[in-house]
Formats: sequence, structure tokens, C-alpha cells
Amino acid sequence: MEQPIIVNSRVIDILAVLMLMSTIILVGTSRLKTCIWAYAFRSFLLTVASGLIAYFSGLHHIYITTGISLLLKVIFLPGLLFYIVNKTNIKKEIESFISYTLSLLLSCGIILIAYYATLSIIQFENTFMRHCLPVSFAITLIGFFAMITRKKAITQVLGLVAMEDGLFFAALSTSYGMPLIVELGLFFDVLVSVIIMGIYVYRIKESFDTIDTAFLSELRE
Amino acid sequence: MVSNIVLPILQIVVIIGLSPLVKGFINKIEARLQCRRGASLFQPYYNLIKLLRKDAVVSETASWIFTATPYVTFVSALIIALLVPVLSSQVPLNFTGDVILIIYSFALGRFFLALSSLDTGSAFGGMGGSREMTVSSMAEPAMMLSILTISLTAGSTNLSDITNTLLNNSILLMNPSLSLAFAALAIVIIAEAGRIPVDNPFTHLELTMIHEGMILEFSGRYLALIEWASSMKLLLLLTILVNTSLPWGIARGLTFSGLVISFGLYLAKIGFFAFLIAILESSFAKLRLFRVPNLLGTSFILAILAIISFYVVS
Amino acid sequence: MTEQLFILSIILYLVGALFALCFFRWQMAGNYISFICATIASCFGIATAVTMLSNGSSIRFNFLIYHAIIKYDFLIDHLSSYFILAISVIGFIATIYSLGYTKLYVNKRDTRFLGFTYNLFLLSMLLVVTANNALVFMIVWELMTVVSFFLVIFEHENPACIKAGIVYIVMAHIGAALLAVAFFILTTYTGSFSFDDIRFVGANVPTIYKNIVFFLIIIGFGIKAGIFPLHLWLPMAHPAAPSNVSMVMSGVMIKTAIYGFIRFYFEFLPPCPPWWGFTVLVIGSISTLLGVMYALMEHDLKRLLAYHSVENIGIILIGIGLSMAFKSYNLITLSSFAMIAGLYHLINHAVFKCLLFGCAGNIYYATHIKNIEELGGLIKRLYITAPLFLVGALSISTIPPLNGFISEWLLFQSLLNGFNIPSVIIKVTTVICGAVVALSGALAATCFIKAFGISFLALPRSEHAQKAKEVPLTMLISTGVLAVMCIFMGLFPVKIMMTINHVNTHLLGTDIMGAITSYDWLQTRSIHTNFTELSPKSATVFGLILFGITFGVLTMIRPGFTKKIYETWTCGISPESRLEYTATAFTKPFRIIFSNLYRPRREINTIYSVPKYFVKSITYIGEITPIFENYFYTPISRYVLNISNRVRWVHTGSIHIYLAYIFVTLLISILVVIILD
Amino acid sequence: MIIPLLLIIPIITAVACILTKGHAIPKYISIAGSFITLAYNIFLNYNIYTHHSLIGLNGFFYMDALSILTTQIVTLVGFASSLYSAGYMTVEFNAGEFTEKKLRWYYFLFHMFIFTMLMVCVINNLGIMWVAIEATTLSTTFLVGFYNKKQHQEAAWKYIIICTVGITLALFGVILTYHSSSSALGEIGYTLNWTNLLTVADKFEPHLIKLAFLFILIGYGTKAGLAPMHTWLPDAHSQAPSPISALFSGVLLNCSMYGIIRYHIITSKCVGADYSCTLLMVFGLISVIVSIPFILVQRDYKRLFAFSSIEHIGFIALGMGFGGMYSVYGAELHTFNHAVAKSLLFFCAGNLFLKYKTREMEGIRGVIKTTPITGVILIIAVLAITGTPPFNIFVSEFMVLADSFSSGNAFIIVFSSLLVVCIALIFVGFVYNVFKMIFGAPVQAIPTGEVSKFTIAAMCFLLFFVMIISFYVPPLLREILSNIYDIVRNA
Repeated sequence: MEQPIIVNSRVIDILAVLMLMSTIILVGTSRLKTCIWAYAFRSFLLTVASGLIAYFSGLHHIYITTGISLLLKVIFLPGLLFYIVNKTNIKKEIESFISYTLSLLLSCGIILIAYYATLSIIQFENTFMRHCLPVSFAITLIGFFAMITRKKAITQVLGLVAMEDGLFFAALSTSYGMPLIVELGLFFDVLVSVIIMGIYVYRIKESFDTIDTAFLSELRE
Repeated sequence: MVSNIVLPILQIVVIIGLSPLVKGFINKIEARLQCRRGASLFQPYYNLIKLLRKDAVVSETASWIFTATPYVTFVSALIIALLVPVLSSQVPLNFTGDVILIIYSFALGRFFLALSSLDTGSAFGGMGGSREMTVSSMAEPAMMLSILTISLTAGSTNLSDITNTLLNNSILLMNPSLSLAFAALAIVIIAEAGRIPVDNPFTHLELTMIHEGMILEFSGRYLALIEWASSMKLLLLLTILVNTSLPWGIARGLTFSGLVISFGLYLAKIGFFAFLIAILESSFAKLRLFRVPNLLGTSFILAILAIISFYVVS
Repeated sequence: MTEQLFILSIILYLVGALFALCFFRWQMAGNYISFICATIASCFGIATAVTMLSNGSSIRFNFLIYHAIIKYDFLIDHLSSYFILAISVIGFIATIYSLGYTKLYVNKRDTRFLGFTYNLFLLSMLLVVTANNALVFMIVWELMTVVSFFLVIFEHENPACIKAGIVYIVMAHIGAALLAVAFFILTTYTGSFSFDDIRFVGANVPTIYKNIVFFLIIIGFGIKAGIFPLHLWLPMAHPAAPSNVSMVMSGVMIKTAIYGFIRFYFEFLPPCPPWWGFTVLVIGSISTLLGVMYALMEHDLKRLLAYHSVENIGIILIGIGLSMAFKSYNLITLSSFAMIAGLYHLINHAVFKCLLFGCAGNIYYATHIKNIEELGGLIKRLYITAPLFLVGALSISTIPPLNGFISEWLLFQSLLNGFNIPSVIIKVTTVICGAVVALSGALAATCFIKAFGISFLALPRSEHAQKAKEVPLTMLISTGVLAVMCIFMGLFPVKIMMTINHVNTHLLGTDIMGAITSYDWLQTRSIHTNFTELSPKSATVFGLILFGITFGVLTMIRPGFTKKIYETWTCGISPESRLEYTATAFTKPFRIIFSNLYRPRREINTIYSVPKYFVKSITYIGEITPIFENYFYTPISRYVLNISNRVRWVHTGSIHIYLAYIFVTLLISILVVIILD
Repeated sequence: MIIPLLLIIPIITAVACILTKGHAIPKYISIAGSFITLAYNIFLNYNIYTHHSLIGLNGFFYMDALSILTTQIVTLVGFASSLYSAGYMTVEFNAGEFTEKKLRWYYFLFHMFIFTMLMVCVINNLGIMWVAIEATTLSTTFLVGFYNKKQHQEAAWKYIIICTVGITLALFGVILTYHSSSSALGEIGYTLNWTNLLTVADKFEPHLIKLAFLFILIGYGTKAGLAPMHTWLPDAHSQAPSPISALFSGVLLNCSMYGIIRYHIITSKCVGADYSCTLLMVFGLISVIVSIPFILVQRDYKRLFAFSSIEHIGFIALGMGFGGMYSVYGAELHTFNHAVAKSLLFFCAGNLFLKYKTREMEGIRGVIKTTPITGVILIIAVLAITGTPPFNIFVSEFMVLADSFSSGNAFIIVFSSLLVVCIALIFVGFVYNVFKMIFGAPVQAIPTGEVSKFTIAAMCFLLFFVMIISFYVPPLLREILSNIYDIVRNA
């Protein structure tokens, strides 16, 4: 089982880098819909990676997660987000606290940090881990970063799902995904949380007439 | 047993008897210094006797405090008379108390006097009481410090023991700490007895009076008792000073001849101090009330120096 | 036997507390029952203490097992018994007083609550002085604080009361926190919370920790005791509380701190360095002096009394500090003597302060006035309260032959004995302490001449004072008993000294009674030191004889002596209360002399009527600057609040910033963990 | 089947509540359901207690002393809270704050919330535990935003976003743990079970576990309200209906803390206790310190209580971090004490809100006059929560602190002294803010009297526990607490 993994890690690596780039789009673009597309694309890559790992490792339960991932992350959730964007009729611009250039620079810094942070771990690991763990951590952090810097509620949701993608990928790449029941639970949670967030994006739009979360600052000291 | 009965009576008689005379003597000397002839040496006695024979007028505002005050003041002075060595170094009520009791017995008299000054509702009285308490409070620490220094030197707070020790070891009197303490004590006595430059006993001006202000409402027998008590206080304070700083000649036992000699010397010593007071009063003006703390502060510093020199130097 | 008595006392207090709550409809009945329970309970307390002090050896008992490691563990030893005695006696009298005083609140507020907390208050004090375990001690100590807090805010509609209560509980709690730290440090070296183990642990504790504990204790107990400058709560809380509570608070509650001092310094921490004693001595004298000086400027009767508590705690601390200093130099006899002085003053202060607060309560009951400037002439209206107050005033002013004088005298004697101490600084300090005590005695006299003179003498200054009537009998009886106690404890000091000596025999291991009392020819037992002796009883007897003689002679001189009653001469105007000297005026010389301390401020506002020649009204505001409040407490609290206000900016309300906090925390901690690896 | 039943009861109750009609019946169903949960839990826990631990469904469920304590708190406060809801929500409903349908939803979500929290405590698989903790967030978001006004929406949004982000980070920790376990065991499968992990924990890669614990601590710490990840907490606590706030503060935080402790045990076993203890101590102390200024200067009483929760969670973390016998014991006791006292406090807050219709402390005076029972209980609760003797929290705080001092470590002694100062300051803030509210003369004309009997019953129920623990810890509880110490220590 060792051999194919080492051989095919190159493929997984390429997928990882593509996922990282699609995440950077989140902080580097000003178009909301582009971001959602990027999300769908990243999920797709993730699904592909998942399928590949299932194939290489011969663990059948990963096929199940791959399938659910395809349905949920590639089709349903992006669709839901598009629906919300259309329904709430919001401006297509992404508003940010800091400029896009600076965001990109900081993202680079974050990627470096991600590598540095996982350095102590990955030096003991196989090659398969060595690239994927930092990348998945970087995806998580960039998602987090996007949540901090972007004003719109919907972009925060996008950041969150990016974080989750990163973690899924981390789980896949480090240990062939979680146990099936955990994976199912995770999917359920992601689904429910995005739906609830969607509902709140809608409600906030109704009450505040904007989904700019910078306006949500009445509760303060 | 005889000593226990005779001596107290003798002391009380001497103190009661002599105290108006000291006042008269000071007045006489002052008059002389001012080139006046002055009243008789015995004028204070005449005053007292006259007052004692009179009825009293009491304010309708006053309460029983007012009536009780003269007695309390007088009796507290009498008690002190029993605690101070006068003619003999042996004190009649040696076991009863010491110099601290004496100081606080004075406080007892003063307490009632100051209370009675408020009793009649006259503003003068209150003013007098307030000032009296101010001066005596300021005098208290210096007094206590100097007394404590003397007690520490002599190894006792009992005046009888102090006198005896100083008499037996006269070399102790050469101690700088004692001299400083006596100096401090002298200043305090001036203040306590209400003499110039702290208080003017001859005046009834509201700006200057302290003791007189307090007793403004008293009359007749009450006034007599208070006046007498205040002159006893002066004499008693002087006696303490005299018999500790110049203990020589005081009778040790209870022999007749010893007592006579002691009496003579006592008169001379008291006379000397009375003379000093008279000179002082003639040469100084009364201080402003708020200058008095400076004077008493000086006395306090002297007493501190005394205690420091006692502990550090010797 | 003693044990049963004590437990009975505890049970009765509890029963009293619960009974008070049970009567919903007949609040007054519940109130009475609870107070009566407290009375009986304190009788049992007295019995406990008396049997203990007369023959007993220490008694220990513990209640149910607690948290596997800690028991409710109590020990009555001689020191405890002495305090139990003080608490129970004062408790007994104050409870009787309460029976009358609470009539003031009938139908106005919930008196059940008063009975409840009052019982618990007395109980908690009893438990404080008997607790034999650090945790139990902390629990009952704080219980005491909390319960007394509720008593302080009993009249909680009054914002001043709330303020006083909050200041009180906050300060007391901070003190308790420090105490807890002190206990924690000590228990580090014992491994157990029991006082049995903590006792004499001092030898094992390193010096630096011991010194830390020392300062923690000074501050922790000092707050409760009300030493300067930690006294802030005391003049606020005492006036706010009902008078019967003030009696107990000032009379005994602040003394529990002294109990703590003694426990720590003489049992837990020895051997102690001499500078501890010196420090306590200095702190004591500062409290003494500043306490009385602020009292002098105070015209609210209860605040005035509260400041005097600060003073008297200082005097007690001088005695205890001296005892500590002597003990450090191994002068055990002198140490014991100084301790006698301190503890004697402790019980004296309990009695006369309780008396004075009781009388202040009487005045308040009769007039609803606390400010003495509005009183006057009460001696003719409260004709029984007046002499009682006078006794208390004389006593607190250390006038012989009352009890205040005896302890002061003992203190002077032990201060004089300071010459035995090798250290020159401490020697000189002892004598200066003597001067401080003398000065404070004189100032106290001034203060009480003011208090008594202005409130009782001359003409009434307000309508309330004019209409005052004597208070109910229970209040008079209890204050009367206290006055009699003042006199007796002044005249017959030996019995009490023997009791304290008994305590010392166990605490310091030395019996000095033979050395300090003696008989003489009148068979009067007198106190006797290496300096001198004192027999207050014989002095009084002689005074009475001399009075008799004086009176007799005077009557002989003029048998038909009469007094003519006439109005006071006030320069031709008919006497009026407005012409009288006021308390402010009475203390004015001091305000000028000590203006550096008081920093008096005065303001005269003149309002003119329309043509500017006629004055309509003149208002005069004169006040002193409370230095510690203005330059210490206020800046500190303002500083803390300012910082807090700034820090609150952290919660900006922006979710992005909140997320950034997490992000930054994550990155920083990852980096730290990696770097440290 | 014995453990799953505990989870099934709340679900059945929740479904029953949503299916019934009217506003009164769900109320009683809810009370009955939570009471049955409580009763069953006691029965269950007694079983576990006699066996020390219990494994159900092939190791899917696992309960030991630690779970006993937490489930006990969940069901106890849950019951009190449902009792309180019956009063509180009915009053609000009668006031026309929301519709009948919404009220049923409330009860549904309430019991789902209880279900998710119980789930956290009984599950053996740490991955599912993560899912359950996330589910607690999801089930309560609508409860936070229940009134659906602007502020509530804001609070709900912050709550879900911040908590989800935090918990997502925790997932990274879970993944790392999983990875290390699978590499240590060399197999892939059920290795996320806590019981399995514990047996092989010493074979884990230390670097990995250290990083994993950090993520877990920050992630679950967000949910537990450890500073500086606590920012959602005051908003959510203050905006949620009071019974929910009580559950949040008293129980939810403890559930997350439960997760942290599980990982703490594994980490300690792998890399030694020092690492995770130090982290717990640092975050604990930060939490305690951070809460001070907000308690000292505060306008909103519910926020005040919320900040106090941060302090207490910090204190529990500190107690776990000190790691000695009495400090762990004390920290666990503190968990219980804090749960009952804080819930009690939030119940009082709810009553105040019903009475005065404001959360501003400025507008409230004379509570003791207007609602005497609430006033008295509020006094006790405030004294208890600030660690004033003789109340229960004092005891646990004292134990933790005494143990920390007795460690003799100068660093920890400084730590603890600082802590004592902090606790005193917090007391100052509480007394200053709350007592002004309790006493004084009422400002407005507020009619005297309590709002609802249910609320008083719920409060008395909790008050009973506060008072009991103040003076006496039952041997059973004592035994459980020492068992917890053994579990923590066994690592």
C-alpha cells in the first residue's frame, strides 16, 4: 500500500495546490459570485482527491464520503449560496476592511506560518503528509482570514466553508478521512450550520437592510 | 500609724493654706516690679472668705454639672495634695497612685470645668472651655514626656520614690536629660497653671481670657472653690517641680525638726519659683492663642531631646 | 459541661434567628423572641467563658465531617474564652438594649430581619474566636462580615447607608482575601488547615514568607479593626447601622481582628523579629492619634464615636505591639504585662464604647437626630441618659477613677518598661508612644467635652431636642449596667487583670499575677509594677472622704447657703440657643493649629436682596478635607475604573475584531508552543 | 440500551412538545420530560457509579465519573430550567412577545439542546463528541435569536459564527489526534474512541499531540468561553431568554470544558501533565483577568453575569491546570457549584427582566421591596457566585487555591496570589453593581409581588443545592469527585 501512495502523492499535491489557489481567490477577488464558484471548484477538487484516495487506499467507506461530498459540497451548498445571494438581492461586490493586495500579501504570510507551524510534525511523516497537511492548514487559516477581513455576512459563510474544506482535506490526507460515522456527522453539521447561517443572512438583510456585518455592532461594551 | 494620719492632714493643710498666699505673693511681687504698692499679701484669703460667705447665683440653663463642678475640681486638687511629697519625701498615699494619676486627676477637674463652661449657654464660657482644652491638650504630650523622662531616670513613677532617689543620688540631677526635662516641665506648668504668657489671670477681656472665661458664671461658694482649686493647682505643680528638681532639705522621716526645716526650705523654694513667675509675667506679654502651640511645641522638643539624651547619650 | 453550655448557646442563637423569620404576621413578637433567645444564649456564652477561665482546660469539638478533608473544628482555649466573655457580655447587654430600640422600627420595616441577622451576627463572632481551622475561620469570618453588612444596610432606602455598606463589605472582603492568602502560605508548611498544625509553624516558615504573612495579616485584620488608614469603612458603617448594632460592631466585632492578631503573632508565627512589634507599635500610635484627631472634627455623634474606635484600637495595638516587642527580646514577664494592658483596654473599650453608642442610640431614639449641633439641653430631658453618657465620656477620656484610666495607666507602665529593650529605636518609640497616648487622651477629653457639652448642656438647638423624652426602660437598664461596669472595672481592676493573666499564662507561659498585685495597710488590693503602684479604690475612697469634709466645712461656714436661679447674662439679650457656642466653634482652635492635617475649607455665601445693601441670608460651609479619602482611596478607585473603562473597548461589537482575537491567539500560541519546543 | 435511553427521552420530549397544541400542554410535557431525564440520569449514574464506568453499544457510548458529573449538571439544571421556562415563557407569551407556534418551537429546541449536551457527555468517540458540541451551537442559535429583534439577530449571528469557527479549529485538533492514533496503532477504524486512545496515548507523537491540544483548547475554549475567545458569550447570554442563559452559563460551558478535559487527560498521558496544565493555567488566568473590567464597569446585569461565567470557567481551567489532588477535586466541585449558582443568578435576572422590562441596572432599584423572594435569592446567589463564605463556591475556590499554594512552586504561588486579588476585585464589581439594584427605594411604581410560581419553584430547587453544598458535600458526590481526580491523574 505504501508504493502507490508515494507515486500518486504528486497527483494529490497538485490537487492541494489548486485548492489552495481557489481559496486565495476568496481573499483576492472582489466578485461575490466568483467566490462561490471558487468554493464549488475547491469542493470539486476535494471530492476528486477524496475519490483518488479511496481508490488508492482501497478503503471503501471513503467512496461514501466522496459521494456525499459531491452532492453536498459541490452541488447543494454552492447552489444554496447562489440562491441566498439572489434572494436577498445584495450587491455583488465584496467589501473588505483591507485592500486586496494587502490581503494577498497577508495570505502569503499565512501560508508560510502554516508551513512553519506544521514543520515539527511533518518532518516525521511520509511524503504524502508532507505537503497536504500544511496546505490544508493554510486553507483553513485563509478561510479564517477571509472571515475576519470581509464585511458581508455571506462572505463569512464562504470563509467558514473554506475552513471546513481545509479540515476535510487534512483529514483525508493525513489519515484517509475520519471514521465514517464521524464523517457523516460532520456533513450533517456543515449542512445544518450553512442552512442556519443562510437563514440568518436572510433575516439580517430583512432587519438591517444590509448584510454588512460591520453594522452588527450594537452589542458592545 | 501616726504618720499615716498626721502627714496627710499636714499636707492638706499646708497646700490649702499656702496656695492663696502664693498667689498673693506673685501679685505683690508683680505690683512691686510695676512700681505699685499692690494689694496685701493676704488679699486672696480675704477674697475667698468673702466669697465663701455669700450665696450663689446660678443660671437657669445650668444643670447639676454646674453645681458639681466646683466640688469635683476642689476635691481632685485635694487628692493630688495627698499624692505629692510636700514636706516629707514620704507621700501619705504612696500606694494609692503615682504621677500619672496626678496628671489625670488634674484632667478630671479640667473636664468638669470645661463642661460647666458650656452648661450655662453663654458664648464666653464655651470660648474659655475650648481654649482651655486646646492649651491643655497641647501641653499634655510634653508634660507626659518630661514626667516619663524623670520617672525613667529615677526608676519610678511614684513621686515619693522619685524624690528619694534623686535625694540619695544627687548626681543624677546633673544628667542633661533631667535638666531638659525640667525645662520642658516648667513651660508646661506655666501653661497648665494659666499664667502669662499663656493665659492672663487678671483679665476679663474676651479676647484673652481662658480660665476666667470658663468660670465667668460662677459665684459665691462655687467661685471660691474653683479659685482655690486653681491656686492649689499652681502650688501643686510648683511643688512637683520643686521637690524633684531641688529635692535637697526635704524631710526623709517624720521628725518634728526635720519637718520644720523642710517647711522652711519649702517656703523658700516655692518663693523662689513664684518670684521667677512674677518676673516672667512682668517681662512678657501674653501670647496670641495660636502662638501658644509654638511655645508648647518648644517644650515638647525639649522633652524629646531629654528622652533621646537619656537613651542615646547616657 | 462547658462544652454543652457553648453548644447550647450556639443552638439558642440559631433558634432565635430562625424564630425571627417564622413570625410573618406578628413581627414584633418574632423580634422579641429572637432577642430573648439571644439574651439567654449570651448568658450561656458568659457561663462558658467564666467556667473556662476559672478552672477549665481547653475544649475542642467538631461537627459533621466536611468535604472529606475539613471538619467544622472548634477549640475553646483561654484566649477564646476571654473573647467569648467580651462578646457575650456585650451581646447580652446590647440585646436587652435592642428590645427597646427596635420599637423605633415597628411598622416601618421588617424587624424580623433585624432579629435574624442580629442573632447570626452574635453567633458568627462567637464562632470566629473559637474556630480551629483555617477554612472554618474564613467561613465564619466572612459570615460575620456579610451578616454585619446586612445590619449596616438595614435602613437601605437611604443611599448613604448603601454606600457605607458597600464600602464596608468591599473593604472587609479584600481584607479577607489577604487573610486567605496568609493562611494559604502558612498551610504550605503544614499540609493541613487545622490550627493545631498551624500553631507554632512559624519556626519552619522562611523569613521572607513570614514577613509577607505579617504584612498580609496587618492589612487583613487591620481593615476589620479599622486601623489608619484602613479605617475608611468604619466611620461610614457605624452611623449607618442601627444603634444596637453599632454597639456590638464597635464594642466587639472590631475586636475579633485583635483576636486574630494575637492568634497569629503569639501562636502561629513565633519566633517573631522585634521590628514586627515595632511596626505594630507605630501603626497603633498613628491610629490612636489620627483617629482622635478626626473624631474631634466630627459632629455626627455616631461618626465621632466611630473615629474613637479607631483611636482605641490604636491604643490596644500599642499594648499588643509592645507585648510583641518584649516577647521578641524574650522579656516574657513584661510581654505579659503589656498584653494585660492591651487586653484590659480591649474590654474597657468594649464596655464604654458600647455604653456611648447606647447613649447615642438613646439620643437618636428620643430626637431622631445624630448631629450634635442640633441637640442641646438634653440633660434636663434625658435626665438618666445624661449621667450615663457622662460616665462613658469620662471613661473614654481616661479620667480616673473610671476604667479607661486603668488600662491607660497599665499601658504607661508597660511603655516605661520599654527601657529594658536593647534596641534604642524601640526604646525611644515606646516613650513617644506614651506622649501620643497622653495627647490622644487629652484630645479625647476635648472631644467628649464637646460631645457631651453641646448635646446635653445649655439650651436645645432644635425643636426635636426640645421635645425629647426619656427612652424605654430596657434601653436605660442596659446602658445603666454598662455605666456601672465602667465604674466597677475602674475601681476593682485586679479581678480582670487576673483573668487576663490567666489567658497569658496559657498564651505566653508565664504567670505574673504575684508580681503585679499586692496588699497594703487598708487591705486594698492594688496593682503594683516595678515602677509604682496604684489603688484606684482607695483613691476614690479618699476622694469621697475629702468631699465629705469639704462639704461639711463649707456648710459650717455658711449654714443657710442658697442658690438663686437667674437667667444667663448674655450682654442684655435674652438667652437663646443661637447665641451658644457650637461644636464647630469649640474645636476651631484645633482646626487652625492642625490645619496641615485637616486642610479646612470654608465657604461663605452671602445672598443679597434686591437692593444690594441688605443681606438676605448667609450660608456658611466649613468642612475638613478627608485626606485619605481624597488622596488615597478616591484616586485608586478612579484609576481602577478608568483602566476598566479603557479595557472595555476590547468589546467593540465588531465580529471581525472578535474573530481576529481568536486568529491572533491561535497564531501566537502555535508560535509559542513551537518555539518553546 | 441503558445509555441511549438517556438520549432518547429528551428527543421524545422535544418531538412531543412540537406536536401538541396550545401553549399550556407543551409546558407540562417539557417539565415532565426533563424530570424523567433527571430521574433516569440519577438512576443511570448510580449504576455507573457502582461499576466505575460503563460502555454501551460496542464502545460507542462511554460514561465514567467525569460524565456522571457533567450529565448530572445537565439534567439538574435542565430540569430547573424547564421549570423556570414554564413560568418565564408563559409570562412572555401572555405579554404577546411571540406566537404559540414559536413557543412550541422553543420547547422543541430546548430539549434538543439538552439532548445535544447529554450526547457530548456520553459519547466515547471524540469525533462524534465534536459533532455533538457543534450541534449544541446549532440547536441554540435560534434560541439566542428567539425574539428575532435586531439585537437578538446580531447576537445569534455572532454566536454561530464565532462558535463555529472555534469548533472548526477544534476539528483540526481532532484530526491530528486521529492521525497520531492511527499511526500509533497502525490501523484505521475505531481509533477515535476515547477509551482506546487512552490506552495507547503514551505511544503518540508528542509534537502532534501538543499541537492537537492547542487546537482543541482554543477551539473548545471558544465554546467554553475562555478568553480571549469568549467574545460571543456576553452577547449571547444577554440576548437569550433567561432560562436559556442559565443553561448556557451553567451547563453548556461545562460541556465544552468536558471536551477539553478529555483531551487534557490524553495529552497529559502522552507528553506529561506540565504542557497542558500550563496552557490551561494561562488561558484560565487570562479569562479571570479579562472578566474584571467588564464586571467592574457594567450597565447590563445579564452581561455582568455572563462575564462572571467567563471568570468561573477560567477558574475551572486554572483548577485543572494546577493539577493537584484538591485543585482538581475543587475545580470539579466548582463546576457543579458554578452551574447551580450561575443558573440561579440567571433565573433571578429573568425575574428582574420580567418585572422591570429592562436590562439596564441603572433603572432598577429596590428589588428586595418589589420582589422580596427574588431579592433574597439574588443576594444569596450573588454572594455565592463571588465566592463569599459560607456559600458553596467559596469552598471550591478555597480548595483550589489552597492546593495551588501548597505546591510550593513560586511561579504558581504568584499566579494564585494574583488570582486572589482578581477574585476580590470581581467581588467588588458584583457588590457595587448588584447591591445597588437590590436595595434602595424603587424608582418607578412597580407593583409588589413575584411574577410566577414556576420561576420561584425553579429557583428554590437550585437554591437547595447551593445551600447543601455550602455546608455539606454528600459522600456520593465526594466519591465521584475523587474518581474524577483518579481519571485525570491516571493519565
